[in-house]
Amino acid sequence: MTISLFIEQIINGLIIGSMYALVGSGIALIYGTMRVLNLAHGEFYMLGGYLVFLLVVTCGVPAYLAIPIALLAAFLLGALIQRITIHYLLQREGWAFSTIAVTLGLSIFLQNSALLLFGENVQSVPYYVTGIVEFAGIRIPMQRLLILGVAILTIAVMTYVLKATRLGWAIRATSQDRDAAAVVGIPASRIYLITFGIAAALGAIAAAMMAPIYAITPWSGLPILFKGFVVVILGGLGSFPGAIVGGLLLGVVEAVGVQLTSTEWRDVIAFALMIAVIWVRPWGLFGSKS
Amino acid sequence: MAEAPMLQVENLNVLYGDFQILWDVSMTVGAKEVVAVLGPNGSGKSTVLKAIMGLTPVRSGKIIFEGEDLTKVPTHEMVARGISMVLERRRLFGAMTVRENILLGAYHRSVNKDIASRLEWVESLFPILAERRDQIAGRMSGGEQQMVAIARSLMSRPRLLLMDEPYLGLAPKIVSQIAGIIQRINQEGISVVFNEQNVHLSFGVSHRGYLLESGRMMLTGTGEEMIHSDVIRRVYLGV
Amino acid sequence: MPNVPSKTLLRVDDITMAFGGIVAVANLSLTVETGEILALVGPNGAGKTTTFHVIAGVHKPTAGRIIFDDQDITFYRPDGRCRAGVARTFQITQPFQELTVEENVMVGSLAYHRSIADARKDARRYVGMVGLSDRANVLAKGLSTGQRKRLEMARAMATRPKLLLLDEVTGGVDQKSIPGLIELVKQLRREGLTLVIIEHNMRVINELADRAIFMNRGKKMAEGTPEDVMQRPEVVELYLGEEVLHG
Amino acid sequence: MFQPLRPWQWLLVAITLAALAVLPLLSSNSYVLHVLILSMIFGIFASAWNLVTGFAGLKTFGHHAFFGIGAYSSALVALHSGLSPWLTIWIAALIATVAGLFIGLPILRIRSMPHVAIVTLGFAEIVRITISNLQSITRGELGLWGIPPFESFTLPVLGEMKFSPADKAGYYYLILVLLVFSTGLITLLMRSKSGLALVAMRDAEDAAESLGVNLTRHKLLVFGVSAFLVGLAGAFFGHYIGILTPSAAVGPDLMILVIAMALVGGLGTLSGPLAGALVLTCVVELLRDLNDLRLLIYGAIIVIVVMFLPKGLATLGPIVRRRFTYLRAPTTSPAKHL
Amino acid sequence: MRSRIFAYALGAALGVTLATTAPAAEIAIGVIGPLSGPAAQSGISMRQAYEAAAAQVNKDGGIKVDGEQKTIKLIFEDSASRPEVGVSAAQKLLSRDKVDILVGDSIASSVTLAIMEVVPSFGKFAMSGQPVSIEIAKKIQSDPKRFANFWKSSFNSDAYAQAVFASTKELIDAGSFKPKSKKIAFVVEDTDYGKSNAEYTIPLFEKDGWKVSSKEVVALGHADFYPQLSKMRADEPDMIVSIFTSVNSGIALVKQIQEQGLKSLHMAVYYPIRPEFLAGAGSAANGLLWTPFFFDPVNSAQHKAFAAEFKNLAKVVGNGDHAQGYCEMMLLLNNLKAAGTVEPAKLSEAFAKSDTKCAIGRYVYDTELHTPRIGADYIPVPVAQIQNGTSFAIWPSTVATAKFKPAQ
Repeated sequence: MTISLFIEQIINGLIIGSMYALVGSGIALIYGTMRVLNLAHGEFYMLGGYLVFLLVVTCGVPAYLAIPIALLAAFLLGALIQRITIHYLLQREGWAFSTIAVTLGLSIFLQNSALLLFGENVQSVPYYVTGIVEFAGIRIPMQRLLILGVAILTIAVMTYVLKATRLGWAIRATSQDRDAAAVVGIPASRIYLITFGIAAALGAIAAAMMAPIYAITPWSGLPILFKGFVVVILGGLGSFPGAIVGGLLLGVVEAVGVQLTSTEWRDVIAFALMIAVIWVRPWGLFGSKS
Repeated sequence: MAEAPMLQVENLNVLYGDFQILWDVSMTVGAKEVVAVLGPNGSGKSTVLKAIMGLTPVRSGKIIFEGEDLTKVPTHEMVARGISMVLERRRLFGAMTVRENILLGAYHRSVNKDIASRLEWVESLFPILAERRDQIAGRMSGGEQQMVAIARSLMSRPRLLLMDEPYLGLAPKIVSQIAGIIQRINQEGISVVFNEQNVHLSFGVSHRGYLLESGRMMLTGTGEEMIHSDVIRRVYLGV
Repeated sequence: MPNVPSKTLLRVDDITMAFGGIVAVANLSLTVETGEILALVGPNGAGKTTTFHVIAGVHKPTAGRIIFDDQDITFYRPDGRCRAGVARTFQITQPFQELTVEENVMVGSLAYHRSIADARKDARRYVGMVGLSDRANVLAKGLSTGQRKRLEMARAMATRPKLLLLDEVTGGVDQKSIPGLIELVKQLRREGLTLVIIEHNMRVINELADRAIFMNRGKKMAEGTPEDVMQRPEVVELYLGEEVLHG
Repeated sequence: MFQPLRPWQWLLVAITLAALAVLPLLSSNSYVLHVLILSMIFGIFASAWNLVTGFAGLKTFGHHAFFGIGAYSSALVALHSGLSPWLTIWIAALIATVAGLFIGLPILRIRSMPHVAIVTLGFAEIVRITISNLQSITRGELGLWGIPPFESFTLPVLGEMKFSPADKAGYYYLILVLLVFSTGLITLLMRSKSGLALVAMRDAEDAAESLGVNLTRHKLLVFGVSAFLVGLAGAFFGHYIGILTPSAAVGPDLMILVIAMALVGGLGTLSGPLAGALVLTCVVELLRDLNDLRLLIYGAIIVIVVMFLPKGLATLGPIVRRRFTYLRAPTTSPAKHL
Repeated sequence: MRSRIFAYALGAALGVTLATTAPAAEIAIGVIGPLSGPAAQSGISMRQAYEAAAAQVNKDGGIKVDGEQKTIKLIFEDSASRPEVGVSAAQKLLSRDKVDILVGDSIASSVTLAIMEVVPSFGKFAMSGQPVSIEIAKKIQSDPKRFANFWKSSFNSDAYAQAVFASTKELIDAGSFKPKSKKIAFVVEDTDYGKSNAEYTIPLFEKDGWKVSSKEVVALGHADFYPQLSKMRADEPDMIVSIFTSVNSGIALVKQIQEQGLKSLHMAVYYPIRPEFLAGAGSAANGLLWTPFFFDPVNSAQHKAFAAEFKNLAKVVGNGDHAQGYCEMMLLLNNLKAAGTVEPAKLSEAFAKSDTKCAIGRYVYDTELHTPRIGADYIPVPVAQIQNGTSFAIWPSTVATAKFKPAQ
């Protein structure tokens, strides 16, 4: 194994990890603002993938148009789902369990709706860009660099939104102290709605970028959901920056793990890492104890 | 009274589940008045303020502000009606900077204009906050945090400011500083309702007071009237 | 308690309780004599509840020791303290919602009885003692606050404690129910129980407590009979302020 | 639940049992028995999960791990050691218990429900992938076959108990016995001092602890018992179906199915999960021709139940009962019990 | 209320069972296969092929059984590729629908193994469809009496292994493939199909002095092979064997091998048989070796004729799955005709003696394993190479339409 191949593995890990980060950050945002564990998050990813597939492959819309449309659709779907289910449950006693249960039901429902609508065929989308970048023995296709670029852009935009916009302040304020936010005039229920939509859209971005290299099937949400869970546990449940770092870390750990053992043990490594982290630092590797 | 007071609270009953906190509580606040809500702990002082702000659901009773019934108005609409609140123990957005915390006070669309002049006004009241603007709010001292919390609540230029235990947990020197700030705020034409356990401290800045015991209104009057009342000694000291 | 020789039941020895950087209780020592009712009083944030929790075993003190009935119980968990003879009630009542009143009390009885039948019989007695017999088979979620307070006392009594910690017996209770609750606490004392209470209503304290410890900012400020403590200049000042004292 | 059963309740239990016992004599149709056998396997699984989640309030999502561990352990031990399945199902249940205690320990430390949900899910995934990867032992996704069936024997009145796909009477009675055993065990546990302690712990953990309830011991106890029963159900499943694959015996689908059953029947009740298992297994079989719609309906059922019937079918119970009470005995006001 | 719901559910379950039995003039054949789930695409192809074969026979007036002319009625049940679902389906077909013959599973080996637990005790004849796992044959062999009436209609999984190994060996012997270090890498799918095929291929190569440099098992439908391929670039294996049922994985793999610039000889098992493969992989597929190339409607006149006929019958364009499925059902129906009865023992006798020619080859049975023989004279398992976007058979020589061309 040469150094350059090792570096290539790390870069590959970071690229895939950046997608885990997007999915995980959606889970983290939802948990951070409304303390809901969204088991249907994988389905946002899956539906995002199908939307892009429908637009790009079936309708022939160029990718740069298709992806924003898919994002918008995912946003609306996420917001709708929040409004008709979570919104009501949050006002009930014992909502922590009933929200988990309802998202579980939604997950199965959406999975099988996709199955009815799109069939069980494994779908994928052609590369958005072609060509390969090669330097010092490292080969990386443009498509993968594009993924990394989009991930960086998305994270930058999200960071900007959270740090520097009215909406972002409202989201951060609501997640830190719901009452204090209400007192300064932030309507929590609308923020919840928007946060759910944004989280769904983050899943859809990941799906759109992964569509050319990962399969889209009605079941493709589940493995990515599990990855998202590992990410948020690593980063500290509810922390956006934690999820980003957790995602990248998981990507690299998996890449190195495949190198050292074999692909079949990759997910075991991920879950074992997660359980170890929960055992030692339940608040996550990067979160703070409180 | 010639005209209706600014704020009228009528026969408020508040329950947490089955646990009744307030029993038929009524009070009024006039324009440009500072009113203290007194009582030992557990008497329901905080709940009165929270109920006015809509943070605690009201079982029965009415809250009328400037002639409008606010009983059913959600908390996040209160700033638009001209009421703002400083929560107990500051409740800052601890991971955000001082500046972010203060600017969030002008979040609501109805007050989200002339931000610069609002900020200038608030920072003129609290010069120290202008210096500390980029500091993370959660890492400041209690007194500084209280100033941030008050500054935040003033950004909406309220006509009525509710302050829940503004002195709680602060060193005596800081307490007198905060008392001075309450007077400054009042001088700006803002009515203030705050609660405090210590009778002396309360009347240092307030025009009038209300005394609560176990969720019931026991007494009202000016500081002078109340301090010499036996009721207050009985409520506080049991004698 | 004239015919019981005075004996120290609980000794809290120089405890400090810090949460992160915040010191809630600092170097507090106190003793509770067998058969007495001790009240913890003081303003908000004085550290009463923290002290209470340290005695009940919810928090492990950062420093100091707790000696109960000649055992060091500093590191006992709450269930261990219960078996040692410390029982408590909660400020915000914590009934077992889906259990009936009788079953709620049985949970306490089972700390003492092995068989469920014995526990039921035993529980019935305590339910009767607190005056809830007619509600024995109602789910606890159907009780009023006053009834829940009574239920918690019955539940705690059923563990046959030597020391009972009462957190706000009259909080949130309507005026009419207060005398009944006071009477109940008096009755518990007559049964030979030692009590530590936190209470905001001073009239209740005056009526119940033999002794009071006034706390402020995590420290003990005064100790004595309730009337005495509440007359101390530093206490009056804390509540009413300097001017009142002189004016 | 902690009251002694009333005569009419005993009667109901007796009638149900008698009806279940007589059924194979009336209909030898093995398909009907097959559906009922599956219902009972899931009934054990769902009520054991409910023991942990509904009664003790530990919301776990990884119990399918114990099902798979039970199924594979019993099959493998019977295959390699030559021991009779009559024995190996109990060995397997014990192995599942050990696994349950193993994962129960870290869960005790965590009070946050989402963390518990994620950890248990992750644990089950580890079990599934491991079983799938240990191909030389488990044959992975190809499926472990050749699992010995239960040996048949002859009973005095009922005749020979055969364990064959065409004559399922043996399987039927065995799982019925196991179901009665499991329900009995759960009922006894719940009606004992521990049961009271568990419900107390669920409703108000701090208060229970202050009354002398040892939380650690009780949490481990329910986790162990629950894993034991789920492992037992899994072990039976293996010998009954005759082939095990990781996705069928440890797949997340299985857990979803069981959660749906418990939710539909009503969490925190003794009969709810059994009822849910029966109803949903029958519904699934009736919906067989709908193919893809099956799981769609499942998902919708979960959503609807959580939204509108938070206590499952049991929500409907009091409504009916109240109406009857009202009709029969208008002197006692139903409102008093609210 | 609750008990009323039970009563309804139970009653309904019981009620349906009394409803249906096949009319006398029909032979009911129950078919179990994946109509939903990940393998549904192949399962649906099989269903179309079976229906086409049955339609063909019914058009010719059906089959004379026990002296009476009867038509064929197929009843399909979904297995979703899950053994326990397959068992339920078998239960239903055998006891509720009372089918005369059971075919299943049409695709999944694990479901077949599960169905085998059920069928014998019902005393019906049964046949599996495409499943190739050698475990099925082993199971038959392990209890010949119990499985006397269970027959496979597809060869054993070691057939692919044999084809992969033998064709490679032939290429080496001919000097057109020169392995440097005799290292071989496997990328296989986490299904019974992928894993068992690898399991049979590996020993053949190892016995011949090859070393397995890596064996990567990926999830069904997996499509990101960068970590695996980077690893292989370090190992530099002479040959890569990939085994997937998911075309998507296959397309992704050949594209990414091209991106990574791997020069190893690449042998694919199964997935290029699907028509979508070439469309998806495009030029990246050039030079790829693959097996089993059963169906070649471009270069084989016989297959061209079958394709036309099938199009006519099923109204869909035939592919390799269709060809196999059609041949399997025809085999069953021919043997039924020969036996003249649905009685299992007689049918088994007919199977043992069968010698039927069909589009994909000649069916002659290994009577011990209940498995069709493979080889040039029976069913060939041809290896093809994709040259300029078209598959050409290159092995065995009896069916070859082109010669191997080394990659440039």
